[in-house]
Amino acid sequence: MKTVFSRPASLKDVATHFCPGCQHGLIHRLVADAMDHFGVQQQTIGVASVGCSVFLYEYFDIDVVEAPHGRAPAVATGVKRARPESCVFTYQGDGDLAAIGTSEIIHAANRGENFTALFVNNTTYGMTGGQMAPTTLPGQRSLTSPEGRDVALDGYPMRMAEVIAALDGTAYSVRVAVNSPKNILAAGKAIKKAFEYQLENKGFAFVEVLSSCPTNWGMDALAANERVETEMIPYFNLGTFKERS
Amino acid sequence: MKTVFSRPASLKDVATHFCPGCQHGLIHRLVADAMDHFGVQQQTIGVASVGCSVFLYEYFDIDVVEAPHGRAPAVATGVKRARPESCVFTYQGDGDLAAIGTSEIIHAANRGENFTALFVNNTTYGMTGGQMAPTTLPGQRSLTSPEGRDVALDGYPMRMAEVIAALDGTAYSVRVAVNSPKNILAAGKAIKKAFEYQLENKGFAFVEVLSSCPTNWGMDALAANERVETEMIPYFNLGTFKERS
Amino acid sequence: MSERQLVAGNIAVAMGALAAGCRHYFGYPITPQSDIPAYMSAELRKLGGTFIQAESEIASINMLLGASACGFRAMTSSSSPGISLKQEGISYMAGSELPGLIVNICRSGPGLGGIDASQADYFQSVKTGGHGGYRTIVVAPASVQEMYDLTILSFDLSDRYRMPALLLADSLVGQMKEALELKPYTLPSDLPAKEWAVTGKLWRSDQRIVKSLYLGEGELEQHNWKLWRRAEELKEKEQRSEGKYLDDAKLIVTGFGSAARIAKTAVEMAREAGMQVGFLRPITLFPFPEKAFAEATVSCKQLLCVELSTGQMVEDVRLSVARDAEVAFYGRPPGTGSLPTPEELFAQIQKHYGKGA
Amino acid sequence: MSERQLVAGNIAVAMGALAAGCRHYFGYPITPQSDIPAYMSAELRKLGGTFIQAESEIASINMLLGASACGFRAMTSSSSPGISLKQEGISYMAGSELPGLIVNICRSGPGLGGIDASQADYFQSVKTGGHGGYRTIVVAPASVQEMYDLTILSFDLSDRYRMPALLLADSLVGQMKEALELKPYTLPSDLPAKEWAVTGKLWRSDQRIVKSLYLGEGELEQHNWKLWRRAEELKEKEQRSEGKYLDDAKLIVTGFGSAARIAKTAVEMAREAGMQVGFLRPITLFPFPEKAFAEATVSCKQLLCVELSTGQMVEDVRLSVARDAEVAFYGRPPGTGSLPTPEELFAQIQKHYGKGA
Amino acid sequence: MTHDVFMTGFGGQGVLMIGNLLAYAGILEGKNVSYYPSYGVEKRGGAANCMVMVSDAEIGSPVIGAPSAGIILNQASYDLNIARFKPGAFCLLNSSLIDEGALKRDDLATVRLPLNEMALELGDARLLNMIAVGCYAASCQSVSLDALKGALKKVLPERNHRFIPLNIQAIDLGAAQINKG
Amino acid sequence: MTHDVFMTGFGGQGVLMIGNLLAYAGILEGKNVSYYPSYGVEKRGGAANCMVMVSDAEIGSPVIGAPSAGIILNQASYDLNIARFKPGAFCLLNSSLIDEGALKRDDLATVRLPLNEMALELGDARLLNMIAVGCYAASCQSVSLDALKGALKKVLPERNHRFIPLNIQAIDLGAAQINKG
Amino acid sequence: MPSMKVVIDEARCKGCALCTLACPKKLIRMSEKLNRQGFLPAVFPEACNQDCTSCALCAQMCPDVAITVQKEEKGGAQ
Amino acid sequence: MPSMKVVIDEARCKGCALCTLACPKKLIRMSEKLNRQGFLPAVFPEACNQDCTSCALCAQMCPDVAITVQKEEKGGAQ
Ligand SMILES: Cc1ncc(C[n+]2csc(CCOP(=O)(O)OP(=O)(O)O)c2C)c(N)n1
Ligand SMILES: Cc1ncc(C[n+]2csc(CCOP(=O)(O)OP(=O)(O)O)c2C)c(N)n1
Ligand code: SF4
Ligand code: SF4
Ligand code: SF4
Ligand code: SF4
Ligand code: SF4
Ligand code: SF4
Ligand SMILES: [Mg+2]
Ligand SMILES: [Mg+2]
Repeated sequence: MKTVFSRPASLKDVATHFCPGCQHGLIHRLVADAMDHFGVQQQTIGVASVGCSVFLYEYFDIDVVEAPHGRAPAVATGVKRARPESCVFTYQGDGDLAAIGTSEIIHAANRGENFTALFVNNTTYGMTGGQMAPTTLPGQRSLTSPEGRDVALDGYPMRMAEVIAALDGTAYSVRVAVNSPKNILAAGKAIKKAFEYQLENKGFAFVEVLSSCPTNWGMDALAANERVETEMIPYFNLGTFKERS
Repeated sequence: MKTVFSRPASLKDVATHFCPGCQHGLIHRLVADAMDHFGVQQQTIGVASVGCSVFLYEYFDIDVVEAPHGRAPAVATGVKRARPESCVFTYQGDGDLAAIGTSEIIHAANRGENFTALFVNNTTYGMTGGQMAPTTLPGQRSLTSPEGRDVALDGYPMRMAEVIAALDGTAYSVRVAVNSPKNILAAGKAIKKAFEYQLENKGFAFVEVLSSCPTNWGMDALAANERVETEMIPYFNLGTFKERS
Repeated sequence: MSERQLVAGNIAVAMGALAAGCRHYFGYPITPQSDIPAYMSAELRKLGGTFIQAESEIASINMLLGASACGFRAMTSSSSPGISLKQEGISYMAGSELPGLIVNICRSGPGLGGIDASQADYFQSVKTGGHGGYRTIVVAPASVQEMYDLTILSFDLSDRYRMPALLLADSLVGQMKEALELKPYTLPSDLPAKEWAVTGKLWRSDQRIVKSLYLGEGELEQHNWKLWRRAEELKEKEQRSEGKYLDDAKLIVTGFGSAARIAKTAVEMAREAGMQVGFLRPITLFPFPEKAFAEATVSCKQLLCVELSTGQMVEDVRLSVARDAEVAFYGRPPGTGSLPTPEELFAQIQKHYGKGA
Repeated sequence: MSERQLVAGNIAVAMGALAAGCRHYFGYPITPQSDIPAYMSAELRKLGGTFIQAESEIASINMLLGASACGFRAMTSSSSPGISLKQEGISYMAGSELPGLIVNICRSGPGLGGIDASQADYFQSVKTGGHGGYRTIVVAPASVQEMYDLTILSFDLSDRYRMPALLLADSLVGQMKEALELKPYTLPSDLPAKEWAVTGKLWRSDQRIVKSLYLGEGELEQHNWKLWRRAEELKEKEQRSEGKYLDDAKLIVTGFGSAARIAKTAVEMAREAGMQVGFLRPITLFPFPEKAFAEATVSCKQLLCVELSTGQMVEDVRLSVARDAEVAFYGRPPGTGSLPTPEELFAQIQKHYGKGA
Repeated sequence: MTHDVFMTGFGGQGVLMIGNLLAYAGILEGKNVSYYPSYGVEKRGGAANCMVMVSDAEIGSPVIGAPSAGIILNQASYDLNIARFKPGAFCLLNSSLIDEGALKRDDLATVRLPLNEMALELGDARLLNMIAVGCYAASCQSVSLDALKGALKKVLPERNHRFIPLNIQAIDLGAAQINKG
Repeated sequence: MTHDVFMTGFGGQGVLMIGNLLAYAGILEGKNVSYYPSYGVEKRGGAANCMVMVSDAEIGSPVIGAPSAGIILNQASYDLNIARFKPGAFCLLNSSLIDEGALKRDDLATVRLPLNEMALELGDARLLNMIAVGCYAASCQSVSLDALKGALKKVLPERNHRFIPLNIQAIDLGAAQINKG
Repeated sequence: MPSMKVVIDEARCKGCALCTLACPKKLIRMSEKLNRQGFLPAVFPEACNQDCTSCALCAQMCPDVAITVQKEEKGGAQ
Repeated sequence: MPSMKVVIDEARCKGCALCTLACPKKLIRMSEKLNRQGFLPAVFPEACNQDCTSCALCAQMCPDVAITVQKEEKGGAQ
């Protein structure tokens, strides 16, 4: 017998604190796969953000710097400029990246900082208990949109992969999902490509991953996974928005 | 004899502190024209930002709130939500709006806040003595890019009118210049339209005005005006990027 | 007396704000204060008010600045790191003489820290974490009723002195539930009209300008002295504290907010044990109740200050007491499992009791 | 002794940083410190270092956090409102035990204020404007040479105590030119290696994690006590001050930075007038030179504290002096035309001289 | 007189609900009350604790180190917390989930009830918390059973008011365990 | 001995340049020096002032209220600042731009020179500041003329070193106005 | 007994059932017995070993990386 | 003397010369005498009044709103 699937080496052999069915764990695994694939675990410095993924360092067996909420791209800029020989990635949620951290992600992209940015869009503030996020869908109920997001008052869900793609410094911008084996394979490829861009010094690479938050969506894991397909993907189209060669 | 051109009523009859040839004064006049045109001087609340235009209240005869550097769109949001019956505009420079205030302008636009946003792009931090701005052109020398902006290290000039146009909450986004009578007339129309959008409750309206800073560009007024045509407009194309009907 | 309800401290803040006529809330999510925006998002839009979940704490404080500049009662709430981000805005509000309520339901820190009850933001609140030298009102509720009452008081003082007000509490007082009595509120009739508020000129002859920029010769210095005088007036008139057993005290235990509640039980234990121990709790942290401390230390020369930090308010206590009074300190910087028990504080009382004079 | 050059204070900071081996600068424009990024932008890229004009002060402090986490000497500079915006980041750096230099060439305030010399950020710097209870080193140069020397010292102390360092000055010291002697610098040989710095694991068995999050039972409390102990060690070992004419002084004039320079001339005037007036200037504001004040006030019971504010350091002076010493205060909050003259301070000396004891 | 009680179990056992109920009952009786929840380090699915105080006097600390009464609903909570109680404290243990063999203190006024089974017998496993609080109230008399029952209307969401009779039955069943002794 | 001098004019008259020059000259002579510029409220095209101190001793305040020497290059600066000077202070006035009729103090050691005309005569209107500083140095002797001339190399940018001889001429011309008296 | 192609780490499984969705052959089912963590874990019944193609889609889908998949080596155990 | 169509407020003019650029007829020139502010102001020579079309482009272009333009009313002064 030959092992065809097992835990990547960059991922520690520990249980996560994520809720059942939460796809943060899966996205972690894909990132670890990418590090394994390029053999860069020993050179990689991860930059953790504040959100349910704050414990990055408990799961990845790499050096990690914790950034204040929203500031991972600025911290990563400091890290990568100081250690250009290392492989650097950020990992942020939608509250972190598309609300408080809007400036930092846009300017890191615009400067063409040579690191890999992972963006987990689960249309909610997971860690703080389910408030409205910049990506919360119209009509979606949350702790702070009890009647559902009202675009007239709360504004529109932000399509970050498109916004980032529009900046001149961005080399690669893509949106993927992890709600089906097919999408997972595509997501894994996109994440690898985003690391490849960095390793080839091509500049800023951005991967938006649609993810589920069963807990704050008030659904079980299967229903949440289904919602990614039926509600999120129609709004947040999957695709490659920029790919500089 | 009939007066065909005189100072608009919304503009106080005082000398400005602007340098000779600085087009902030001209843009002020166009904004005052728009207030006169719609007869809204008495209902208007201006939100001043920090930059060479910080003395807004000394020139416009209207109520004014001073915002911290970059935060005019947030202050204006507070003002307009609290006094929806009033006419509110912001007036920001490129350092203010496209650097420190990136988040605030993007989210105000995305929420579709119903005020008028004026953006004066002079490719430099005028007030602080000519540092590199987010809109400084590639190769342009400044106090903090003594060898000229190096896009590999300093990133690319940001095209804000396009970025803002891409957000769902934006109703109107346009880029104009004031370097020739023709462009000035078009600029005046655009500014009026941006007020009209607000007065008709159509949502966020954004006008980027290309402007000169003879002092920090190290040129006389004529050369600076010429530079708008030969260097700025080719990079920052004039045009209407969004116009929601 | 209206019916008493069982209400959590955070909710009492929100209810107090609504009672005081606050109709504009701007915030950004952060634990452990999330009950406040959750409550406000449900209530304010029903009332025709404004609820905005802003893109950041910085945007929130500046929206507050804008709404307050229009002359309306408005507020924001957050927790420690979020409050750090608001410091520039608070300084601008103070410099622009704008009222407004900023609620800090403290987290433990520094940095990201945790959500446990903490008092390590005392310096930031009272010594003002923003730049440029200004003061804000700071109140420190120690009960759910006070969360409600002091929210209302903050709005009144803030309007009267044209100074932002901070309400400083933590997850103990914020998440605890107690009986809350909703007292009817009427705007104090002697509050000055907001003749500085922007409205659009509305054919007034004068412009209204809300600003902090004063460049004329000597103008900014005068402006600073004006703000200083207002703070001095506040000090003169608005010190508030709670004292108990002070008359015969040989040792006075002090602390604010949650630490004070725990300490109070320890003081009761001491009294039951026959010890002459007093209790003095600042309710306003700025103005600090200097007079009460000066008075209490005419006779009692021994104090014990208890804080959920490594020691911050203790400096103001030392500055306020009679010269020959000794101030001991006991701190438990916050973190999981670091809340002191009354028994623990009682042991501290025993340690210090009788040592002075 | 190397050749002396005529250099402005701001440039001396930049030169000091380069001398100390700092190769990473992150900043955002603001007057009156713009000479620093201007100098750095010209020099650092030549040296193969990093100069980034960030999109904001918040981005700058977090870039500094990142570069410092990698184990490199790094810095940012700004002025009051910009420093307010950095407070969250400073708290994170402190919580993450990261060294790094933050330069504040103070503006007048509050709010937007002006660019005149000001000392109204004392509280923010020394009492820490960020959340969560931490300390940073704070140095207050009063000459161009000190701008250089204390920049270097800041890097050394910051590395040794794993604590961010603040350099607090203003446009007087920043824009003034004096003779500067460039002393050769060597890294103190006893500085601990940065074994906590992230590098990529490089086949180390242990992960390196730079963080401020401690959720285990009691962990955060222990972490806070550890930071506290480090601050106590700093207090024990690193207090610095300058004293003159203290032996026979009947009145001691104190102040820091620019105010101290002006006060010093006033003290000289008093001495010339035959008055026994002494001078004591804190060089480190944190640790505050408590020992020097305690010592000086064994015999002299009368002090006059001068600040370009409505009074902030005076609290630390009061906390540091002998119990029976009186501390008078004279302040000029900043603004155009508000810089006190030596003559003016001399008049204050005359007013207070002989009143004590 | 001040009554304090520390209630502990795992998420879902309804500890916070009966904490609220007891506090509200105190209010109905004109007492001072405090209710203080805490969640432990584990945020999800972990322990749920609360402390309730009911008093004629003003209440100082809403938390105390050595509680004088306890309701302990599962083994993990027992192991973690049993050492804290004051000697002589009333302690209701859910014997359905707590191992009788391994009890660690003999200086407490311990009452053991198989709450899970009793609740199931009443018809709903979720009633175990009501049985517990009824038993506690009957024993410590910090509030009257009537107040407790009256508080149900305040604490249960409107849509669950139809279950009030069942809850009253459970409270009575719990109380009966004391009264009958 | 401490020398202080307050120099004032409008932007473009070269006040800050000679302030720097004087300070550098002090350094060359091994003295302590300070140079403190200030700009007034007007940021653009307004007044330019600086204060320079040269001393054997340590320098305290780089600014003093009542200067003991002054170089005043135009009327506006004269009007604004003349009251500040210490009685007996040396005061060089640019009589080209300052109205002789309206002088306000007679307790100063005033020297009046038509600096604009003198500079033009030397061949370059911009030399007026050098004439002024030469005159001041010869009179107050805070630094030697040699040091002043030596400092030119330090203060002028490389590309302007070819003008050093002309500047030296101007300094000498200024100095001569004192020496000849 | 052949060694199992699909091994589900019961201690790691949180019972989200996403693997059941992923398996094209619907070979995985959910247990009715709580595991130590209090979840109803996924089960790969021994009987399914035959039908399993070792495609590993179940493992790809598992957010908790609780599944290991093996494949029979071609040509048997040489 | 006819009243001037173009009046330049000398006190406001900063001498930037942008108006000279704007005038399609090149009627405006720069003075050689400093104004009170120390600028060389723009001048609209009396002789040009005839040629001026009152198009106001000069005024449109002036950053300091220093120019007022009048037009002869059609049909003269009725
Ligand atoms: C300055 C600051 N503001 C707010 C918070 C509170 N906070 C923690 S995580 C978070 C957002 C989490 O949402 P997201 O980034 O979408 O991540 P998720 O948990 O959904 O993965 C917030 C607002 C904080 N820690 N710091
Ligand atoms: C928080 C903060 N950071 C920095 C500054 C300093 N500052 C004042 S104006 C300005 C930028 C001016 O440039 P811009 O916005 O382009 O306006 P302009 O003067 O060019 O019209 C800056 C950085 C400040 N006042 N506050
Ligand atoms: S709260 Fe949501 S995002 Fe956070 S771990 Fe649970 S499911 Fe995942
Ligand atoms: S510095 Fe530039 S932007 Fe500012 S007033 Fe002068 S020309 Fe205009
Ligand atoms: S490996 Fe493929 S066939 Fe086998 S159980 Fe998993 S998904 Fe089903
Ligand atoms: S996907 Fe993983 S965690 Fe979910 S049920 Fe299957 S094995 Fe368990
Ligand atoms: S009005 Fe027209 S024609 Fe007349 S001067 Fe002005 S630009 Fe020239
Ligand atoms: S455009 Fe205006 S300011 Fe410029 S020269 Fe003409 S009249 Fe003067
Ligand atoms: Mg999220
Ligand atoms: Mg600009």
